[in-house]
Amino acid sequence: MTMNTQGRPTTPESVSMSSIETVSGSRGLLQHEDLLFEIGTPETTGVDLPAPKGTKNRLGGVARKVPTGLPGLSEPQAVRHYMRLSQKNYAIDLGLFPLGSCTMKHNPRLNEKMARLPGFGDIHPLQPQATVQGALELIDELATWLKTLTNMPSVAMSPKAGAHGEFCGMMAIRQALIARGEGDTRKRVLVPESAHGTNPATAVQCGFIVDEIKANKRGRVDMADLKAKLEKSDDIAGIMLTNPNTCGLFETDIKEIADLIHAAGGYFYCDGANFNAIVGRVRPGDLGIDAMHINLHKTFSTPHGGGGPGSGPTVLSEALAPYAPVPFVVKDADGMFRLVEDIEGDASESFGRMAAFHGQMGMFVRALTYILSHGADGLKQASEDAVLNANYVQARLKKVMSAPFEGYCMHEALFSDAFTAEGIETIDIAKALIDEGYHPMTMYFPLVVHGAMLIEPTESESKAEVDRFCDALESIARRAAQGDETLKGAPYLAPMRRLDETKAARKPVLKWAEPEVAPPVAAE
Amino acid sequence: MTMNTQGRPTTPESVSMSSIETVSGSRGLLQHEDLLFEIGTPETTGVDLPAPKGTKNRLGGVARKVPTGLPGLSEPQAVRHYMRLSQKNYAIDLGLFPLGSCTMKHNPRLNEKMARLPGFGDIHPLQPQATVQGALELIDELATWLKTLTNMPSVAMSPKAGAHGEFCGMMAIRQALIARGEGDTRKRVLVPESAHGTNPATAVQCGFIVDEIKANKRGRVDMADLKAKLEKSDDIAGIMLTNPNTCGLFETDIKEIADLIHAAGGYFYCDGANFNAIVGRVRPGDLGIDAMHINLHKTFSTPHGGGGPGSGPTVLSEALAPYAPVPFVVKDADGMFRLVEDIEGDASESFGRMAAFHGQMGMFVRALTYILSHGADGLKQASEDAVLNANYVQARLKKVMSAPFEGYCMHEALFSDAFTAEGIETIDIAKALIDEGYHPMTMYFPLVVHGAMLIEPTESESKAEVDRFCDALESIARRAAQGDETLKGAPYLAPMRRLDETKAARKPVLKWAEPEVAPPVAAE
Amino acid sequence: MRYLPLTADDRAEMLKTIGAKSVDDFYADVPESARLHGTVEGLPDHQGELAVERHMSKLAAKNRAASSGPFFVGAGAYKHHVPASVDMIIQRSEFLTTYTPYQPEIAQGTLQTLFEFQTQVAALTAMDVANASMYDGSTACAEAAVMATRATRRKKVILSGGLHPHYAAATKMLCEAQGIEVVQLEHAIDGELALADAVDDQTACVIGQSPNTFGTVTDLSPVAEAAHGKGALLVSVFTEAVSLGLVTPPGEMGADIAVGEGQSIGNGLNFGGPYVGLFACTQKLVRQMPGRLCGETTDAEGKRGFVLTLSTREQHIRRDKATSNICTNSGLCALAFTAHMTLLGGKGLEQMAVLNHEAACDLADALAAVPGVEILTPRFFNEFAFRTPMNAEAVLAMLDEAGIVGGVRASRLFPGDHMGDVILCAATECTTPEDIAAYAAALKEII
Amino acid sequence: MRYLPLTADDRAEMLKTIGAKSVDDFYADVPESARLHGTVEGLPDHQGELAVERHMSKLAAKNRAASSGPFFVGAGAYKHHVPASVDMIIQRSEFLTTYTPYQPEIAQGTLQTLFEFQTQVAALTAMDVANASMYDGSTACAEAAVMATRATRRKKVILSGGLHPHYAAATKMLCEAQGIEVVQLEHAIDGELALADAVDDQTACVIGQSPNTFGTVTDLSPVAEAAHGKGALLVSVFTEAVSLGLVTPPGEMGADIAVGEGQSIGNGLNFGGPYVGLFACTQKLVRQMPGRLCGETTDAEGKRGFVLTLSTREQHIRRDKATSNICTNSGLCALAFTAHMTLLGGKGLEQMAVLNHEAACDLADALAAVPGVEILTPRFFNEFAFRTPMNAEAVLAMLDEAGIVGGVRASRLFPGDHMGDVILCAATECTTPEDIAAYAAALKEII
Ligand SMILES: Cc1ncc(COP(=O)(O)O)c(C=O)c1O
Ligand SMILES: Cc1ncc(COP(=O)(O)O)c(C=O)c1O
Repeated sequence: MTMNTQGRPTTPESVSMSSIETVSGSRGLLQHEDLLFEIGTPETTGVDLPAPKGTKNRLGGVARKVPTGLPGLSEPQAVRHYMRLSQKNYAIDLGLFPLGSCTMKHNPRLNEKMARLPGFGDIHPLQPQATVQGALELIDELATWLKTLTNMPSVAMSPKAGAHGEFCGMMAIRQALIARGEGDTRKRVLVPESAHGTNPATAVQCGFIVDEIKANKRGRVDMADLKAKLEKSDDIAGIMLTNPNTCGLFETDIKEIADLIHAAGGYFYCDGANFNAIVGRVRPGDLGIDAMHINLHKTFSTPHGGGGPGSGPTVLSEALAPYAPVPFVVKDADGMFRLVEDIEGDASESFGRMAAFHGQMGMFVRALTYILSHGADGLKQASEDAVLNANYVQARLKKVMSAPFEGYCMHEALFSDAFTAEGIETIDIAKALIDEGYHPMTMYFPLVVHGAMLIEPTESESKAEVDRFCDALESIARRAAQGDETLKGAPYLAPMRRLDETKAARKPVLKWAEPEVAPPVAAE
Repeated sequence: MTMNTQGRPTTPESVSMSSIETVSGSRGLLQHEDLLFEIGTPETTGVDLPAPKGTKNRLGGVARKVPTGLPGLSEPQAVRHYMRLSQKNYAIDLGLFPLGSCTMKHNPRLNEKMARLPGFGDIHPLQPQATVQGALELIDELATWLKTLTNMPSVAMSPKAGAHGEFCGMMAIRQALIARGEGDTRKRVLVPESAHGTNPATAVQCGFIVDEIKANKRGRVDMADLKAKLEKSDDIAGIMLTNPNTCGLFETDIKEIADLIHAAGGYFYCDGANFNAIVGRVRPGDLGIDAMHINLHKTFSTPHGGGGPGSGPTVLSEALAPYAPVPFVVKDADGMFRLVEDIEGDASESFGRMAAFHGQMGMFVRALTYILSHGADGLKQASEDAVLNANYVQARLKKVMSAPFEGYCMHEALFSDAFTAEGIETIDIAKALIDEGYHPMTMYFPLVVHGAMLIEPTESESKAEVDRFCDALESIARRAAQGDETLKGAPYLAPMRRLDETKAARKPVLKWAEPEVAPPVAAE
Repeated sequence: MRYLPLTADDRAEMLKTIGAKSVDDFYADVPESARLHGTVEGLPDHQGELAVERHMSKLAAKNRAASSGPFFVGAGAYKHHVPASVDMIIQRSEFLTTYTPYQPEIAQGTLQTLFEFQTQVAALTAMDVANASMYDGSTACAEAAVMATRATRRKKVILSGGLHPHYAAATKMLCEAQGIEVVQLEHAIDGELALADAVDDQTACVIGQSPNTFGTVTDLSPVAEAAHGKGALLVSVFTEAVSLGLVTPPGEMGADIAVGEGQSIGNGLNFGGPYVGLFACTQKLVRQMPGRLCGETTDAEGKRGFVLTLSTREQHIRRDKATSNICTNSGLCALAFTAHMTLLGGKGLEQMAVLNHEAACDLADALAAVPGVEILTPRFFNEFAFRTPMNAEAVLAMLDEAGIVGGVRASRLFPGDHMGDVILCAATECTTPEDIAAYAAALKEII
Repeated sequence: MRYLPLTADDRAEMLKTIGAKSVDDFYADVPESARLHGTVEGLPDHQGELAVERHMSKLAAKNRAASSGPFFVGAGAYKHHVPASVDMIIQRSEFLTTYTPYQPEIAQGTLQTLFEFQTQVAALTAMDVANASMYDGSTACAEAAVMATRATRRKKVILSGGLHPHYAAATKMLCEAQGIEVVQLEHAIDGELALADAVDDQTACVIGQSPNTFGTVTDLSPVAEAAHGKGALLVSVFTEAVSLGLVTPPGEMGADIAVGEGQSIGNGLNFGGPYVGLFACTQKLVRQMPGRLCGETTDAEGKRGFVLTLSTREQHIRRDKATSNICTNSGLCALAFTAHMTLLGGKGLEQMAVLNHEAACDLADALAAVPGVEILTPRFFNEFAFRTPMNAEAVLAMLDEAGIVGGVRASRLFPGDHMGDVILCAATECTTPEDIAAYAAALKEII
């Protein structure tokens, strides 16, 4: 295509977007935005504060010497900075977010509104308890829902995310073993190789040793291997099993597993990250588990916020309940709610305190708002729709992609890269999805399947959306099967092309620093 | 570039964005979105309402026969629908919005927060006045600010936008003339040819006849022409003059104009749309005007909302004050605030009621929040920064574009298309700005300048933003001067290419209708 | 100053580039005598967010919010529940902080929603076409009247006795300014049909309302027939948009123009504004319409898109020949309307309307059971008028003390119409059985 | 059900495509005895927004909001003013409803803000590097302790007597689980420097806090020297991030790891969570850090961009060898922090800090003037401890009746430490002279 001096095409017809350079760096509605430190000045501020009186000083000389030197932005600049950056993110509110194991469902705005009521958002964790009775009642009400939905007698509300919930459950198991006088002898925890990374990591955090168990060719726990691992049982602390598991399958033998682990003198920790598949259909308490965390930021719609905050209340069996962490809420005879904060009285056997204060209240408000909106009937319907959508995806795509396991799935559909042509990998398919306007599925997890692609549509998607997604992925899969080389260049239409993660790790640049040489002045 | 069967380039390197077809219709983060009527179904709803009891009916048979047939969307679908559509809009929060005469300044979020306080957002206009004293006090407080900033004795708060404010002022003039017994004889209103369209339209709405006056070559009122038009003066009702005017210039002879019009027995209506240039520097009341509307949605930062709502309080001189419309707020001796709603007592000479209720309260809250935040010092600084930014733009761009008038400008810089090569028009420059990430300036207004480009940066822009904008426009201007044909194809990088407005008007399609032939089913 | 990005250095540098000594140079054209030195007197300087927030909150605290207790005021504005997602949608920067969509390539978000809004309004009113909104119902009514005079080339407008007095006042003023005669029929609770007798061959249009200010619902078909028989138009008005889900809509009654208030759907009470005027008419009258219209077209690549169209009717093109002087309208309120309507869907609106009607019926029964109360409205949707044995203002004041906002006294809207003992009240889906019981009990106490 | 888009027809059609009779087929693997028939007992069915909103509002109304009156509680969470624009930014869909930025090409918004956050935290703490956030200050403190044991290959941690008891408890629990010895020094208002004597060559780290739980500010440089002399690390803790604008930061005291609570900047009180843990350290220790790190890189076209990096430290790669089990952290709270910090700028934070300090000084003077009150904290930033002649719990209860939330009784945080007559209180930029006067007056009344 012929260009004029500024490298611009000379006839409108022949113009192609990628050949158009812009002076501003922006491209149509997509705004260019530099780092805060490249825009702001130390003089600028986006707040107006009254002038200090400049009178007293009781610091006793313990004063900062070097100012932070951090730039500020005026409010218009700051608002724009974040609006422009937000343009470069994908989000549930923009489209289907099929990240397997993450349950990216719709985040109702009513949740946000309720969390901002001054009676919830503007109360201090250490106010006199008489002034926060409504907050304690809310925690108690949510706890009741969680216990009823799981049919478990007790729940620890303070864990701050799923991994923290795992930590809570495993610490309760540790404490129970100590109480039995077997704290030092029972150190082995069985963890399927398909488990999420937090499971082994948590076990080790609690001082346990991880012993991996295999999956069978149906994607479930290999019972033979399990039994073998349990032959020597006096060192068994317990098992950490995800159900539905990370292949999106229900653990068929779960009750036998529970019996075996109990018979071996161990406890059963269930990773509840995938609870969304079975809420209202199955109560984990009926499966013989001893502890399970619930990700409120998955199953109960509190927003992921680009990486948190989460909340991981952990239900406990009769056997583990006495060791629950502090604090917890109790309702006294006089109808008043009370926080048990110390290791004494009701909590004398507690394994301790996991964090400051009383848990992720902001997430509790959102989760309860969602739960009350859905109700018992809605929660059941939501699980069924989630599973239906996943099976529909599986049914549509297994024709063009490789489904590693037989039969129906639960809330997510798993595929391997077996169908791709030489040289085309899972990541190429994922990045091509970006061009089609979708967030990729979970890649390379679980590890038990080669080039795993784990797709969780959730119940929030209409049939039309799921179909559109399947159409797009189907065509990409065909290209992958044909070995279409252009896939390796994807994405082409995203704000950025593929990023070099190796380079980032080789010589990590983890914060902005004044460039040695001043950057060139804006082109005139 | 060689293509494979699916029309996709066969090698990554050679891929150009515009050549990439997507199956989904989305392109990277930019989501494809059909019309609500193409997505929704009549069964679907995004609200849960309690079931009606189905008992009583007091409609007496006056019941709807044919259901609306309107589709609904579930909440996740609805949220996505509007999020995706929002992606296709430009906004102040994304970048500089140099729409001359529109004062697209930063809209502080504190305004929005305050407007949503239940004490403001959730009160009914006809509640007993004892239950809305705070609302009446707020209106009174805002009125005081407006009167003080303009040095005018009275203000009508009920006009709903600028044009409605013009209507208010001209009706007051009409009423004053009637009171003088000259209502039928004085019908002629002088309006500069540079005036905004609402001025002549308003004059006619009020039963006046428009008489155009010329601009001189300095872009101001041609005093000779004005005097000529005033020779016969017994039919003169008044003049409608914008100051600073629509060329972004201060009317040098404004006081003489006021004297002349008064001497002729007429009244002086000043269009205050451009008040942002002079707040805190000049009080219109000191210039001899009789009425002026103030666009709270321009000068005082209430959001434009994609075309409203606005609010146009109109200040009135002693001569016109008695004829102010109802309702208005008075403070009684006992300190209570009271609404005067009827044409009687304090309002016996009022020209009447302009609309239901008491004006745009939601905008009042936002405007007062902004005014209190800026204060007298901040408002003055804001005006000076607005004028400084405009003059900086003028200074930088007049080298490459044609400035029709000599000297400094006020809050906006005006250019003509004199500098463009044959065949390149103002609209081409405007659309090219879109590719650079900017909203175009006001085009072809005011009419007194050929191919007018009216640029109002406002005070909300940093020097860096203004420079980036000037760099972009400068390079476009150069291309326009060189006759770069590609400009005629712009925009290339926006969500859509140039739209065919002629086609739209030729055979107007103003609502969605079930297509005769069903649309083709999704590919594959 | 938090809203101003320019630094002292920027200002100095920019002045240098411009070649000016100080900003004063830019104000050289201002007559000496009118130049201010220093800041405007008598006004405080800038304040931080916390201080401003505290000041505004104090003012807000002096008002009684509708949701803070039993609340029964209607008469042109209604307390409905608006879903949280609607407020989130209208606070979206790209909708909130953009201008009228004059540049369609980067305004498809606004334009498509307007096209959807127009389609919804046309369907709800059962009319051919609707515009992109007016300021509010009352100004829409006034514009409808003058539009009718343009279309019929006649200069007389007749207003029913049930038309909202504020709508009547706004219409009278606009018409009189243009030398149009306005005939106001006697205020009557159930008098809309009187328009049929009043219409003559000088009449441009008759303006009737259903539900009217007293809550009375009326099938205006006979009025339409009579008007059309005389070559006049029927303008059909409503102040409660939710009624369109259940009550006979303008189009089904033969209306030529339908206008009304859209606040009830998607918009809060806001003490009377901003609201959103709905304006619809028959295909025949499209080119006489005031306000903006959004239409479908295609772009240079043939893709479907939307633009503002038929602007030759409007002030920015036609100036003194324009159909109206309206420019800025109620864009964001229209977005709130269409977003809420999209969540409701036709079925949802209908259900919501039924809930409103049932609540009003329950309220009427509860009040009718109070000795001395007489329900005056024969047929109603969600509001009605009733007579008390006492002065209405006194009754409302006493209800207020009982924490109940009981309605509007008719005498506030119809001064000097001997309605001193009449109260207009409304119920909606927000009205609980407890609210109704409390009202009836308190009223019993009082009278 | 408003959150579920699938229609009955959709469900039927999809089952057909799948070839299943009903959804029950999908649950065939569930042991018969564990299958639920019908819905879970004892739980209500779905409700509309209005009903839910009313229920939640009732609960909220039973709590006393901090801004509803004079409020002086600190001790780990602080009442500060957060600009309205911060809340609008974190409610932006693209930030609120997205996941951890594992796909950098469509997550640059999150990634760039994290990179800016890390840069700000490093500058505020005067440390080399910071991570992308932890759950909160207390868990960050616990992770710092175990990180120190990894870095030093030692198994003993010493906690100062001024460390927040909740932080100490969380740290103890994590350490003990991993067989790490924890030594808690005696609680003391001004005892941070005792760490210098306690450290020995078995010690992995000493953990000191400034300002500490009693509000005492301390220059920990001597502790750093002593620790380094013994090959141990100094972990420097803060619970009030605003203090970093005025008080000597960890980096200036020679800290190897700095951890603290970021709630004060950008985040509300929220009854204790969600908050945001700040975690910074020296360059040398980077690869021992827990949590996520965002780093700079380039894309295929050479454009600068950001990605999550050094994930070989993390559970999803290293599993049982990971430095921590943390996965989801406090992303959105970190965004609120960085947005507020961006509005403040270094200068703004400093000014805010000064206002906090002055308010606390005024409060101390006012309370000290009350007969019987003894201020116990020698040097402080915005909070301090004081002794009353009466039981603290009783005093606070009486203050509560006077509408004043006067602080925290030390005995709630330090049970059985004979601090029954000690109150911890804080003042911030939200504290007005009237609040302070009211507190002093009420206290005078009470004691
Ligand atoms: C199966 C599984 N377990 C545990 C977790 C950890 O939960 P969180 O990220 O809330 O700590 C996740 C989260 O991705 C998960 O998918
Ligand atoms: C100079 C001028 N006058 C009047 C108006 C009309 O104001 P509004 O759109 O608020 O009716 C405008 C708005 O663009 C304007 O620029």
